[in-house]
Amino acid sequence: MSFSTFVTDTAGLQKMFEAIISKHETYAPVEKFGKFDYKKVSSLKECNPDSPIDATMSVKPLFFPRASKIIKYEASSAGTSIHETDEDPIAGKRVILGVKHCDARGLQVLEAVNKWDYIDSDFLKRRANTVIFSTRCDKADTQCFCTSLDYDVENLDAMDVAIINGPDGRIYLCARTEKGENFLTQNPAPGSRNPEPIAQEEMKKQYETFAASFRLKMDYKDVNEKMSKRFDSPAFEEASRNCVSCNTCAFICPTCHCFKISDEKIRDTGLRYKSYDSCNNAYFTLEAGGHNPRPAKYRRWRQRSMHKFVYYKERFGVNLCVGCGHCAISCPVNISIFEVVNHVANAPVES
Amino acid sequence: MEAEVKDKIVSIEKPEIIAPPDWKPVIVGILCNWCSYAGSDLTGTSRMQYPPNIRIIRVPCSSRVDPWFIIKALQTTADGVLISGCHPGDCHYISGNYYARRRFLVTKELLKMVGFHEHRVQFSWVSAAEGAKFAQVVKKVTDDVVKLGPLHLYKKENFNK
Amino acid sequence: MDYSKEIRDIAAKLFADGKIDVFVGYRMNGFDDNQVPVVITDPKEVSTLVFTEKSVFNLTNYLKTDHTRGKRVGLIVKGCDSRSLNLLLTESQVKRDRLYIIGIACEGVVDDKGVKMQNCTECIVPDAVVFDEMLGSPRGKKDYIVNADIRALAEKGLVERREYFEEIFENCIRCNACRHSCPLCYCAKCCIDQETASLYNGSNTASSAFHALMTWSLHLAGRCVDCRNCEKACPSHLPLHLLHKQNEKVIFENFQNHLAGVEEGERGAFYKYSLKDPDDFIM
Amino acid sequence: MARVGVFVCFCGANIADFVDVPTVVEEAKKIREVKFAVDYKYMCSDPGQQMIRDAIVQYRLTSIVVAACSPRMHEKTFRKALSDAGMNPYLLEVANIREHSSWVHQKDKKAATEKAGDLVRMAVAKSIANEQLHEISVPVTKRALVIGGGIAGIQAALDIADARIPVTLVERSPSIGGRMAQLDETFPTLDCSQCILTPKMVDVASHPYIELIPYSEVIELNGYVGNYKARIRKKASYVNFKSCTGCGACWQKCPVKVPNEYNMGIDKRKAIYTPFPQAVPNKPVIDAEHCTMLLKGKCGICAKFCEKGAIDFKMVDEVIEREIGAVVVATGYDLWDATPYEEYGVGRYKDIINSLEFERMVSANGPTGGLPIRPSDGKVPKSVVFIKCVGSRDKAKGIEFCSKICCMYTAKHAILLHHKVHDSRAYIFYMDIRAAGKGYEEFVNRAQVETGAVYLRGRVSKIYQKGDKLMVRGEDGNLGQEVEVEADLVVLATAIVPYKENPALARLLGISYDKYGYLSEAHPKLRPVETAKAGIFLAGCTQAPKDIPETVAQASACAAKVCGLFAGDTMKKDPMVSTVNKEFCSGCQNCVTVCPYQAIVTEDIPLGHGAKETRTVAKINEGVCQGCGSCVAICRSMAINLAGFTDPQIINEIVAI
Repeated sequence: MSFSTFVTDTAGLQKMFEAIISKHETYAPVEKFGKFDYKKVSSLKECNPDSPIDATMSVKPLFFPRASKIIKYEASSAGTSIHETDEDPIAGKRVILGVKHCDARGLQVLEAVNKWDYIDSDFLKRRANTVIFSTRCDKADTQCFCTSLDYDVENLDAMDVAIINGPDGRIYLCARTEKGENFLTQNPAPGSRNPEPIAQEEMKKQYETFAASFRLKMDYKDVNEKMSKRFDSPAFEEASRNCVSCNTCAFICPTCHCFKISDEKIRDTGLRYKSYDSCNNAYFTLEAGGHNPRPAKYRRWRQRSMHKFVYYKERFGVNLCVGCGHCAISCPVNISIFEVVNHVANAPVES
Repeated sequence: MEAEVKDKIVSIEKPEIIAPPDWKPVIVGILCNWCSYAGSDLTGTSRMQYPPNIRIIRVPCSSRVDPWFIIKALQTTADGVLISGCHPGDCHYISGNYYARRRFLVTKELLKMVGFHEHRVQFSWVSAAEGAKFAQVVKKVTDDVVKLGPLHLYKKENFNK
Repeated sequence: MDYSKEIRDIAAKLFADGKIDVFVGYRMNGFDDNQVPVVITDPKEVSTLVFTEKSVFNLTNYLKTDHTRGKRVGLIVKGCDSRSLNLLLTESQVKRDRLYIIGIACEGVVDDKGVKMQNCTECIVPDAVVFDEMLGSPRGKKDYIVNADIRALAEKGLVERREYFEEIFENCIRCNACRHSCPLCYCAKCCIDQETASLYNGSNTASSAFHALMTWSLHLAGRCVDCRNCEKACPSHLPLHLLHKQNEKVIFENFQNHLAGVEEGERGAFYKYSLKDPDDFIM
Repeated sequence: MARVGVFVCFCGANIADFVDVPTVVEEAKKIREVKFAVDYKYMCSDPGQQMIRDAIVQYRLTSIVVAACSPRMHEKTFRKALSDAGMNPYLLEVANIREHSSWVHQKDKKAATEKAGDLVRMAVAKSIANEQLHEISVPVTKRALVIGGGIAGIQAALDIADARIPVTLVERSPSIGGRMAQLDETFPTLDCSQCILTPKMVDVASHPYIELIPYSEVIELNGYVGNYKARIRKKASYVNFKSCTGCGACWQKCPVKVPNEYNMGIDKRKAIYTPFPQAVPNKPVIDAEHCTMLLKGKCGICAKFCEKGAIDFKMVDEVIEREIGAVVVATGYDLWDATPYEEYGVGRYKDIINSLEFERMVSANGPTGGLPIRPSDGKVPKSVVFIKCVGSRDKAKGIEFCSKICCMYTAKHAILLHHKVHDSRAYIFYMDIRAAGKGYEEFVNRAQVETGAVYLRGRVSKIYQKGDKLMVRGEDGNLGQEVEVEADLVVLATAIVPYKENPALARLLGISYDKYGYLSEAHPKLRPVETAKAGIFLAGCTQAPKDIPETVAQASACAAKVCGLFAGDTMKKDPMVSTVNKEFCSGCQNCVTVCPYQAIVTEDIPLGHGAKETRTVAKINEGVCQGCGSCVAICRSMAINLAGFTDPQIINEIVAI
């Protein structure tokens, strides 16, 4: 199937967004307490659909909520009965505007684990029912390092509809998936369909300028191999020394997916929740008998780094990190996973 | 003596929420064993009547009351909370109610700031001889909470009473 | 306010004299003009130390980590930091003889954008109250002022306040960064994570966030020193200081002008009482 | 899983008339954990209890809920029923559906029934979290320590010893007897103080169960109720009591003269002395501050004249230890120093004396042979002014409280003055006459009628010298006019204050004291004898001003408390005490500060499994803990829990409503 491209301008795009918001359940970055978070919106004024780079919250909670109900149970002398929970409020058809490229990539990465072993139908259903609009990124923040990972100018597959700022104020609207194509067909897109091809040369030049603007760069190709050789390296201890174990990084990471299960029971009715957890939490691995295999901070850091750059890659062929830099921005002491990985990968190997 | 429920009672903190017609407030009462619980027993032995909305929990001393009992009660079952202990100077454990008093004031003011009406959580000193006072206190708290309407703040989702 | 050179000299001397095993200070973060804490064990790294009005983070938070526990530590404390250190000493979390404290007569610090922090504009105790060595000239204690945001909130109506805080609790993602970055949250296992509490509040819902934040702020009531580490750590940028400043105000005004950690050996406001405490709010 | 039995009581008609009991039973049966629910007319009756016992066995119940009257009423009864059925008695919960429902909602049966159902559900929820608890038994060292050998200490020691419990009586001065030994006659019967006191003093000395340690002080007390360890410093007496016969040759020959404390400094004693002739033990001690031999190394006359060679100038203080189970504190009182009353000329005029000085003067064995005299010229006074409330009830200059005994002893002094100097007249300035007590009012009347004492209601504003007389100017409130009395002697009934070292002693014992220095009782009404620290009791004026009968009564009450404490080999205690979960304790020690009973101490435990480094955690002494839960609520780590009222129990109740 071939996908359509539309060309329009800022005004056309605005009009389209307005139409989408009025017709569909729409989510977009909304400024809350001085940072952007993806929220349900009812007008274009409330939000910034241009994939703001300083969004510190990822789009992950719209697919994997901070707390989701798994089951509902009722206890009585007749026994305990289990009921379906109320309808999933985010499983319906919806559109998310202004998703950052890295956030969208994060969903792609997460899909792998959600399709593997236990099939998380909730996640997949939410994903299937969502149309993601995303603007191709053209500016780097101080903590961004996506280009060091597998960012590819042409790889916009994570988006259903990609918005590309072309030369001379032209804005290209490209369907990237079947879902995106159908959406653009059903919802009148502005401008002309399938205009002249995007000026590839110019776009490439644009990308090169963009890539050059990155502060953080590394040669990631053999990072995975280097890391796996340095499991016992003291570099983990050194790199984690500043960490205050606050867990912020994991909670706002677009790819972290550790969770815990908890029950909340009142009277005879209980709800079982699946909520975020973090492997940086000292009690994450505490076993019922009292033993904790990862009591020290550096071991938890090692697990987190190795999972992101070794184990996940080994299993699913992709790093569990998209280089968004959210964690470093949010970290109260500015620890960047980039620096940790860089430090470990280049540390001497102990014989 | 059923607390009188009028046609349309709205939640004071969330005016968009209207109480169902059969709504009855629930008051969680936490009483110290030596003064207030004994006082509430005296109310009973004297056959003094008060509204039936309060559910009493016995603790040894008002100083046993951790502020998160109040928070938990508000989150789950309660529309209002009453905590009662011995009069200052009468604490069976010498100084327990003085420590409790500090915590109560701070908790009350904090709850007030985050949007709870100040009558949601009330405190009293009731001695073992003040059966009549206990009845009055319960009546006042119940009347207050009836006026405030149902509590709908930070309730646990599965709360469905 | 730039004591970088002095601090480097002191730290180098402490290492040279074998008086400390670890030094906790600040260094540049390496990409802009902001700073991050640094835990130094190698005397060679002393040259990276800096101290300016960008040295925001309360370093006493590092006293609860494996890197400093049981070791001889040199660290830098500003006025507010020294108050939390005072409480840590009172609450037997650190031993005074294992610390070498560089106190700062603080002129106030600025946030990432270079704006003076609110807690600094309202600071009561700018000078370190516990130290081995003091840098800068002491400025003396200031009068207590009620936090501007608290004053503004008091003007608002009940529904308005409820709406505002509901948003706060809804935006809390329960990462617990506030707790972990608080120097006074040193419990072996936080009560919020314990079974009794988590049995009913284990999920990351707004209701649980309400429970967690309220309990947390009440555990810090009369102890919080307003260093704002929690706010700095919060990824949701929640105005957590509101909870603490409200408690601080109530405690200061009602409990004989109690301020956390200012007096040596003085415990939090909930661990003592006065016969004169207000009683009129109780029926 | 928990298997709960619910037993709902009709309480005759008390509950059943206003609560639909069968509905409550049906509601209870719906709860998952409830395996058996039943109602009965009188649950507390024998058949009712039998139902519980049978059901426990038949349904293998793990906890019991009785919905009946207040737990303050029958909790013990039902606990016993559980015990009898072989179940831990603390697995019982009582739902109070009578006092809290049927009796208070008599006009609304539906609501009362619904509430009763909720109360049952709360009790069931709580009972699920109940744990098996066991009565705490604390071993007891059966020996009492009595601090102070005045009438309070003597009475307490004798009463305890008569119950065949060993007593160690520690007295700081060389002889027991205390203030009462200084008194002449006692109100309201005017019997001779010495005559009634000395036999008791002799009894103390000869009692097989009393170990008398005079001239010594308690310097340390460790441990807790039933298991204290006291360290006592015996001051060096420089006289070997074992060989001394008390013949008196030493003090008769001693050349050094020192003001005599026993006689309020009116006459002199020697540097080696017995405080008074009837002293017990009747052995002299050397006053090291004044003995020339000890100060300058010259003299030693006493040693030369001692036939038994009992004088030992090389003697040093000795510290002894005693293991004890209980302490009675009876340190008595001092007189307040009236110097702030400048307008009275206190300290300026020799003929102003205090009541104890007067007491010594009129005492038959006193320094003046029982006759009051003017210190200035030794003449017998004819006109004597007594001023009451000097220092007492005077917030501005003295002390706010009433010294309680002054009204009575001043009346006594008026009578004694009349007896000794028939042509004298007493003028008594007073604020109120407080004569509440058996025979007290009559006694005051007797003083007024028999002796013609002039009672003037009002404060004295000024005393000044006029010739060899003292002019006392004051107000006669009854007449509303100023009066001036020409006095030969003025006697001030100064306030009584606690023994000056009470605060230091209180800190040493770990008990509290008030702003005046009086030691604090555990409860002003219901526990006036106990202190907040279990096993430490108060007798006499160390707690508050009181007269002899009250002091003796309190001392005997102390003895009863001590005997009760020692009734078994171990003390039984309610198991509702706090416990520390060491794993979670962060060692902040705020609980140590908050505990009103000093029941929390700290201990060092290894940092990790087998680690050398230690960390400090709280440790609760269950023998001392009274179970208030103050520590539980302030423990941020939730490392402390109170058995019977644990967090899970209370939270279960809250969420079950």
